[in-house]
Amino acid sequence: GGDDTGNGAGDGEEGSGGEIAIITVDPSNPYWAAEVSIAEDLAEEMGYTTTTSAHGNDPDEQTSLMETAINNQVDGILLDPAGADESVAIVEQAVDAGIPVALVNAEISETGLAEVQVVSNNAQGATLGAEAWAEAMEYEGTYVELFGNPSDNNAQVRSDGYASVLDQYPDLEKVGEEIANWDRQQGQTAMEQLLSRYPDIDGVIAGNDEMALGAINALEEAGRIDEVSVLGFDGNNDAADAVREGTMVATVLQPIADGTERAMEVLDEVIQTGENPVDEEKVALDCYLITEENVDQLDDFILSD
Amino acid sequence: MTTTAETDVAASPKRFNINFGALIMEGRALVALIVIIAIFALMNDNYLSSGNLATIAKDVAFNAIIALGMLLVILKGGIDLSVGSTVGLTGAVAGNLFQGVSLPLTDAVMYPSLWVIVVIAVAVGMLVGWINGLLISRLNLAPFIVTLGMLYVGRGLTQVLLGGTNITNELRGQEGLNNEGLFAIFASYPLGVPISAWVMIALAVIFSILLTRTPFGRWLYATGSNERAAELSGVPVKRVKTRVYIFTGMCAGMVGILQIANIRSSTADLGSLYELNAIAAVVIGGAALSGGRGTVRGTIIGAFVIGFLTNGLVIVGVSPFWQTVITGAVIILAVAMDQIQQIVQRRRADARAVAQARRESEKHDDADVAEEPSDTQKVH
Amino acid sequence: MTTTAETDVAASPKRFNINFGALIMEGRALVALIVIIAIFALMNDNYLSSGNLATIAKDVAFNAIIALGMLLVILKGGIDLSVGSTVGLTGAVAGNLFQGVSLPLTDAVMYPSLWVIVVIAVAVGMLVGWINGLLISRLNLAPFIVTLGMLYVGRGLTQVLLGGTNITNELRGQEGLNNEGLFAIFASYPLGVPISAWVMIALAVIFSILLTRTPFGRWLYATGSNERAAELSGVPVKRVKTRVYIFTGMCAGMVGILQIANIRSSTADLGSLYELNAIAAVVIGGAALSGGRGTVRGTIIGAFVIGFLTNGLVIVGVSPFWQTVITGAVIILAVAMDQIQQIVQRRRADARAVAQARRESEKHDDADVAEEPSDTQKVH
Amino acid sequence: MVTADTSTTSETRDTEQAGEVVLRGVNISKTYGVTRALRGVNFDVRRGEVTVLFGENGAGKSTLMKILSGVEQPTAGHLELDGEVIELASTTDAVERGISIIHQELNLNPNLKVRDNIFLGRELLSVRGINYAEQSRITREVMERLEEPISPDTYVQDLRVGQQQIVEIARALSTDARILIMDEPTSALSTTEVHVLFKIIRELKRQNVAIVYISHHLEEAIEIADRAVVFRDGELVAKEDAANIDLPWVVRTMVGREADYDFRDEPREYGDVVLSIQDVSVYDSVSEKFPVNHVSLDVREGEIVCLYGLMGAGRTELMETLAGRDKVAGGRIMLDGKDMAGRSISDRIQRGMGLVPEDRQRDGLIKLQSVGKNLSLAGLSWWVRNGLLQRGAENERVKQQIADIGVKTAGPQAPITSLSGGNAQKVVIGKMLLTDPRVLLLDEPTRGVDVGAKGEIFSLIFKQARKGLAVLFVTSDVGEALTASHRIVVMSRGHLVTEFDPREATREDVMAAAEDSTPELLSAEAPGAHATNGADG
Ligand SMILES: Nc1ncnc2c1ncn2[C@@H]1O[C@H](COP(=O)(O)OP(=O)(O)OP(=O)(O)O)[C@@H](O)[C@H]1O
Ligand SMILES: Nc1ncnc2c1ncn2[C@@H]1O[C@H](COP(=O)(O)OP(=O)(O)OP(=O)(O)O)[C@@H](O)[C@H]1O
Ligand SMILES: [Mg+2]
Ligand SMILES: [Mg+2]
Repeated sequence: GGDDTGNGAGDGEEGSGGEIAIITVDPSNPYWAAEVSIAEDLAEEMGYTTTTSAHGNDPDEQTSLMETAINNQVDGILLDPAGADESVAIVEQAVDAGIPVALVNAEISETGLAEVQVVSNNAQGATLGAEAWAEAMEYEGTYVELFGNPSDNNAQVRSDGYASVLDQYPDLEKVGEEIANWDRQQGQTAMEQLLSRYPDIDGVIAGNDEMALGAINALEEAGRIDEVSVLGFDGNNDAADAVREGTMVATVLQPIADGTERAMEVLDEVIQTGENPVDEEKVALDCYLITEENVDQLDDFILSD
Repeated sequence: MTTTAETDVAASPKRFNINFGALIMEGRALVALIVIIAIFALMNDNYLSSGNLATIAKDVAFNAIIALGMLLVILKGGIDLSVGSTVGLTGAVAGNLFQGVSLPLTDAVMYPSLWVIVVIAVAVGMLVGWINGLLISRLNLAPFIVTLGMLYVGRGLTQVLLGGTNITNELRGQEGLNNEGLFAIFASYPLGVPISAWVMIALAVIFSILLTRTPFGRWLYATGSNERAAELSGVPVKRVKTRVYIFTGMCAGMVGILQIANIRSSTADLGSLYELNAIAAVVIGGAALSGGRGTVRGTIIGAFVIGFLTNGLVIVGVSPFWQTVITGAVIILAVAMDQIQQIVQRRRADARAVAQARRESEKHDDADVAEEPSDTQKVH
Repeated sequence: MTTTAETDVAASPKRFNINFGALIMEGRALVALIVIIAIFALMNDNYLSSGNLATIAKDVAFNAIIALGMLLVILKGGIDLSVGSTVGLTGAVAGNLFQGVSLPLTDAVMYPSLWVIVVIAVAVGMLVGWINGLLISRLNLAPFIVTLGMLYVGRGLTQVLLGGTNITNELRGQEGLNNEGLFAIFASYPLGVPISAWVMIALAVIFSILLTRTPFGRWLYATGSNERAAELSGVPVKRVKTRVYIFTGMCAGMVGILQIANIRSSTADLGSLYELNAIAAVVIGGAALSGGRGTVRGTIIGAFVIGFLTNGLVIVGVSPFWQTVITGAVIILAVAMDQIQQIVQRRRADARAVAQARRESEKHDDADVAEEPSDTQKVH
Repeated sequence: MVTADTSTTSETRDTEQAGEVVLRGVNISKTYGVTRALRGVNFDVRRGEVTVLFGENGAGKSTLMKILSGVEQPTAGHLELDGEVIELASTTDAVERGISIIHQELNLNPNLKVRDNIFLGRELLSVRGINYAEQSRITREVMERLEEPISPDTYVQDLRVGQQQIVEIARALSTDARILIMDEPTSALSTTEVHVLFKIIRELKRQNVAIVYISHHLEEAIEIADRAVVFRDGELVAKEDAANIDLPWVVRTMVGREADYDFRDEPREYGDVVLSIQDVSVYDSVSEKFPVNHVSLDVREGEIVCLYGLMGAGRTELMETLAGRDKVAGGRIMLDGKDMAGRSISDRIQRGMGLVPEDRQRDGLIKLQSVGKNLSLAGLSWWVRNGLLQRGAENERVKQQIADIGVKTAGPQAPITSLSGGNAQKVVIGKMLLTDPRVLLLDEPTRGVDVGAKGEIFSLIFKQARKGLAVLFVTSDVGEALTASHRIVVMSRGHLVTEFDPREATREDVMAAAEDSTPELLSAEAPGAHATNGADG
């Protein structure tokens, strides 16, 4: 492994460093697309070449992609892991091979392996969103939840985060839940069906923006958008528009841009100097609540001050 | 076995001009549909509300339009796994056109008008179908594997075209560019019925005519049932084979447009797994995957079975996990039903025949005591 | 058409005891494999490093094990879309067993030992296969639709079993419960080769013997090419048909165990879309989807084509979107290759024949001026 | 798992009495849905004798044989073997009791080798799995007996139809059966091969094997018969000793009335040349041979030309090339003076040249469709107005056609599968007639068709010829060639060897012309024989 770092250190100055493997979840989704493009741009600035691949939250695929990167003797890996427990072994394998790994967006359940774990605090974000949404609901009424892909643990984390807040308000009653797999169209279909079942529903909480936007479409079509409060998560551009228009009460911005930058900086430092600049491996970046007030400052997952 | 079954039934009522075999096959789907509706209507009052029916109609329509295209392919004895990704691809193409096309060599950006976009999107669907068709009919490749490959190619191109972002706002069009009105037209509810349902009805009528009243229809059934015989009868088999994939691609293109209007966005995942639902609808509707048998009516009923089922499971509040299980079980059950029924019927018919034969042979025996043995032995 | 192709080649060299037809079909896959390896090896030095080969071996092994099961089904002329969800289901069952089973009526929780868990998981896979097989062989249902239904049922049950959470830590087992060692055994690298590759090799040998040296193998090939003929020859066709699905289920069960050891977790998505890769491997390896043709060797090569391709695309840094496109295109290309080659060959042979015929008939004409016409027309 | 232990079994047989009833069907009835294929049939099979079954298509012959061989179970009645009541649940059951059958339809697995086909379902085992060596040895033995040098390692798909039928026969022989059922075993065999088969049958008789034989080649069947049994509409209507029967008796009893089996059309003035085949060669890239080699032939309006030859002479290739399925390697095909080169099958049909294919099951019938839709398929363009089919007009025409050509069916809506072989064949011919052809190509139009239907088919052809249709038909039946044509052209090994006027030629002349130049058939066993020939010449 020492030889990799050596390489990197030598070439780094001239801006023609080694290679960084970016392994993300699903770059066809705006959220991860942002993660990838930020990482790629930054890497280029730092003088690295990159290879990008996506595991689609499939730990099996992740294992094979990570192994391929290891075999390819890349100088560093930026990983958005597929599952906290599932990813430990493969990160360990990379580290054993002498390749520094920086984690972004999600964590793994062990420390001491990755150089840094920059995570957006999903649970905290969920509580933020839930608070704002509950307020818009005036702490009463019935609501339904759209749940993400069940094999992605963020789906559960966010759902739990919502529940931890909403359970405190006895007048808020959750009447239904459907899985919509993070997908806008599935969110819309599910919402249409839920609307048939609960025509008088007052609110919708969704595990991400795409599902929320689907639900908004369904509500608009049913002519109920003005009476129903919708909560999203992610802070993508379409969601920002919806917040601006008032169809979405709030969304939660995961600081993916910040997080990716932080992770890349650490990775670069480690590659160049062999020194890890951070004291605390786990860096939890808090999420931001996006409402009508601050939505205009949001662009491409970056919230300007 | 199924073939024989249809034959038998079709054989008996010779005076009528209706294909009873087909009717029975669809009958099975119809029974399934009625049972499903009855169960869910009893369990939840909102199930048959006009609002929910419109919801069902819309969902059914998307599936049914794809399924109608799939029907043609299946009638030919093929299969098209690429329709879902073609839906995504046409949606992405349309989305890109709304964003405007940068003309090469100049800085100008061209904005095609709404109808041009629609036509191009549908044409892209047909192009994909045409490529499938050529590979299958000219190179004699297995439809399953060609369209499986095309599934990946289409999905990948969709992702390339969208480049990780959804196209949403641009779909609204801009004043003066003649590209407004996507939602107003393709997500409208003329007479309270979703536009996709109208498209479905129109396509069902057209495809019905195509299948029953044109030479192409006859050629298609003939090709699906016996390609060699069809060819020697002067059926342009290769053209028929290519054309069905173009039709399927066209249907996928239409759904692509309707879906981006419906969800108001062009996303990379659009249409994934549509192929499976469409195939299920066609087969539940009585078509044979081996080709040559199937009807438009059956396919529409099949799509309604799936639509009413998935909606009903949500409405009565079955847990999402169990929804998947039940959907799978119903697909198998709907297809198994008529087999079980046939087996029972055959058993019963056999029993009757045995009884009759026994009765006769008793008579025979009585009569033959004197005659038969002499006949048998006289040669010795 | 493909059949004829094999025929020709197999026909000529009768003196040798090798199936040249099969070899050519596999040859095509082999060529594809070599081309792929050469291209990527040139582009990236690490591609053929021993570490990367081990990675490829492991990925190929998972796909190949499933594909070997799929091969049997395809040889029979069927298809199994449910293998992927069976992988997920067996993984989930194993995961649940690691968590312990609450005995009914008591508060006690039972922890099965590791090997019991493995056996149960594989048995569950075989059970799913058995149900598929019964539905297909006894009720004469189309394999496509039965296994499509089972795909949903299996995936749904997996989600029910996991209840939205992944099972991870429990897989390590606990001291004293005899259920430790999953990772140590099923994710090990005996002799530097991943255990899954050993399983693949073992299965390949066993299936090779099964197919070439046992009556079951003959029966399977016979059933796949002409079921009626096989039945009339006394082949227990229904039993053969049921059994192939059990084998496929068994393979899926093994991969279920190997995969949860590999990713150290039992997740709800495990194994999704495995069926498509497995089918692609089998077909690239020269098997006919219509049944009766295919070999173990070809299937393994097919799996390697896919494995080397997907790995290579990642290692040379092709963008994920284009990876999908290229994978699809290669699947089509790999299958189209020998068709194109055949067409070219046939064209060339035909051209030669035309030339020869023309030459001859010119000679003929000269010689025949006196003789031939009289012969032809004398009766008039 | 049957071991081939010939010696012991034949010894025991010697103690058995020839002429004894060994297998008996008592009161057998069989019903398929609404069809009653057999009604209370009593049937005996005797040791050391050949029992021949006669009957029209659909009379129930094959059904009875299937019951005797365990393929089907009777709806009522039972079987007695050596006086003991038995039940045959499967073909394996039957084979274990010494009953073997050669099926009417070929039942082989093309993707398996000859030896694997012969031992399918009863593989010989050794400790190392299937004992291929032993299987090959026995296969070679049987093939020697059949005087057919087919290697055990050949894939069945590489054999021509006749050879495949030999494999079927070999399979039945290799089971060493006490009762051997042959349902149309010779439909694809050459005269020489039939003679070999008859020699074997006589040998088997001496070994006390009981044989049941079915064939629509009545003369052939009468030749080999010891006893004759006639079926009509599922009933056994007559039993006779072979000594007491002749052709007229068989026909009369089969058809139930005095039937005309001597169909003759008088020669007359023919019109212009409709079809002109000029020096046509066809290349088969698979075998790298010319199955059709420099063939020239004219057919005139109103003329019926018979293309006679042995199996594998290249007649089917020629016909399919004329129809447009295969490409010509050299020469021209002219229809009404226009070159057909590059024209598709449907083009040629439009211009008046259609083929009635040899294998009607595989190439003729659309099994999932009705009689009416089968009839109208080739001529659909007649009823198209504004792109739509005029179904009323179509239906009228189809009904009329059914009446004109005398198809016995419940109507246009009846499924095609409900028709007997002869009637199905008439539908295939009627389909082509509905395209209003100038020349009709018929490849073995009467194969597997019973005497009655044969007569009807030929009178249909004569009627059309009188109206000016040119006809080119293929047959392997000399009798048919001599009676039903105006001119006989003999084809052998891809060449047209000679022509005859049917009024002057004798059976022997015609057969000799076909066989003479065919010392060995164009089989896969003689690779390159023809290619070399071509290159030299
Ligand atoms: N599997 C089946 N299902 C329905 N009907 C059948 C089946 N097999 C035979 N039949 C019918 O039973 C009758 C007797 O058929 P069978 O095959 O025994 O006739 P055959 O005497 O052998 O005629 P051929 O000379 O044409 O071979 C026919 O009407 C036929 O259509
Ligand atoms: N598809 C094929 N593949 C290989 N060889 C073929 C094929 N078709 C025909 N042949 C060969 O071409 C030659 C001519 O066959 P063809 O079928 O034309 O003869 P035929 O006189 O019509 O005889 P039959 O009555 O058996 O059909 C034979 O040697 C045959 O084996
Ligand atoms: Mg018969
Ligand atoms: Mg022929």
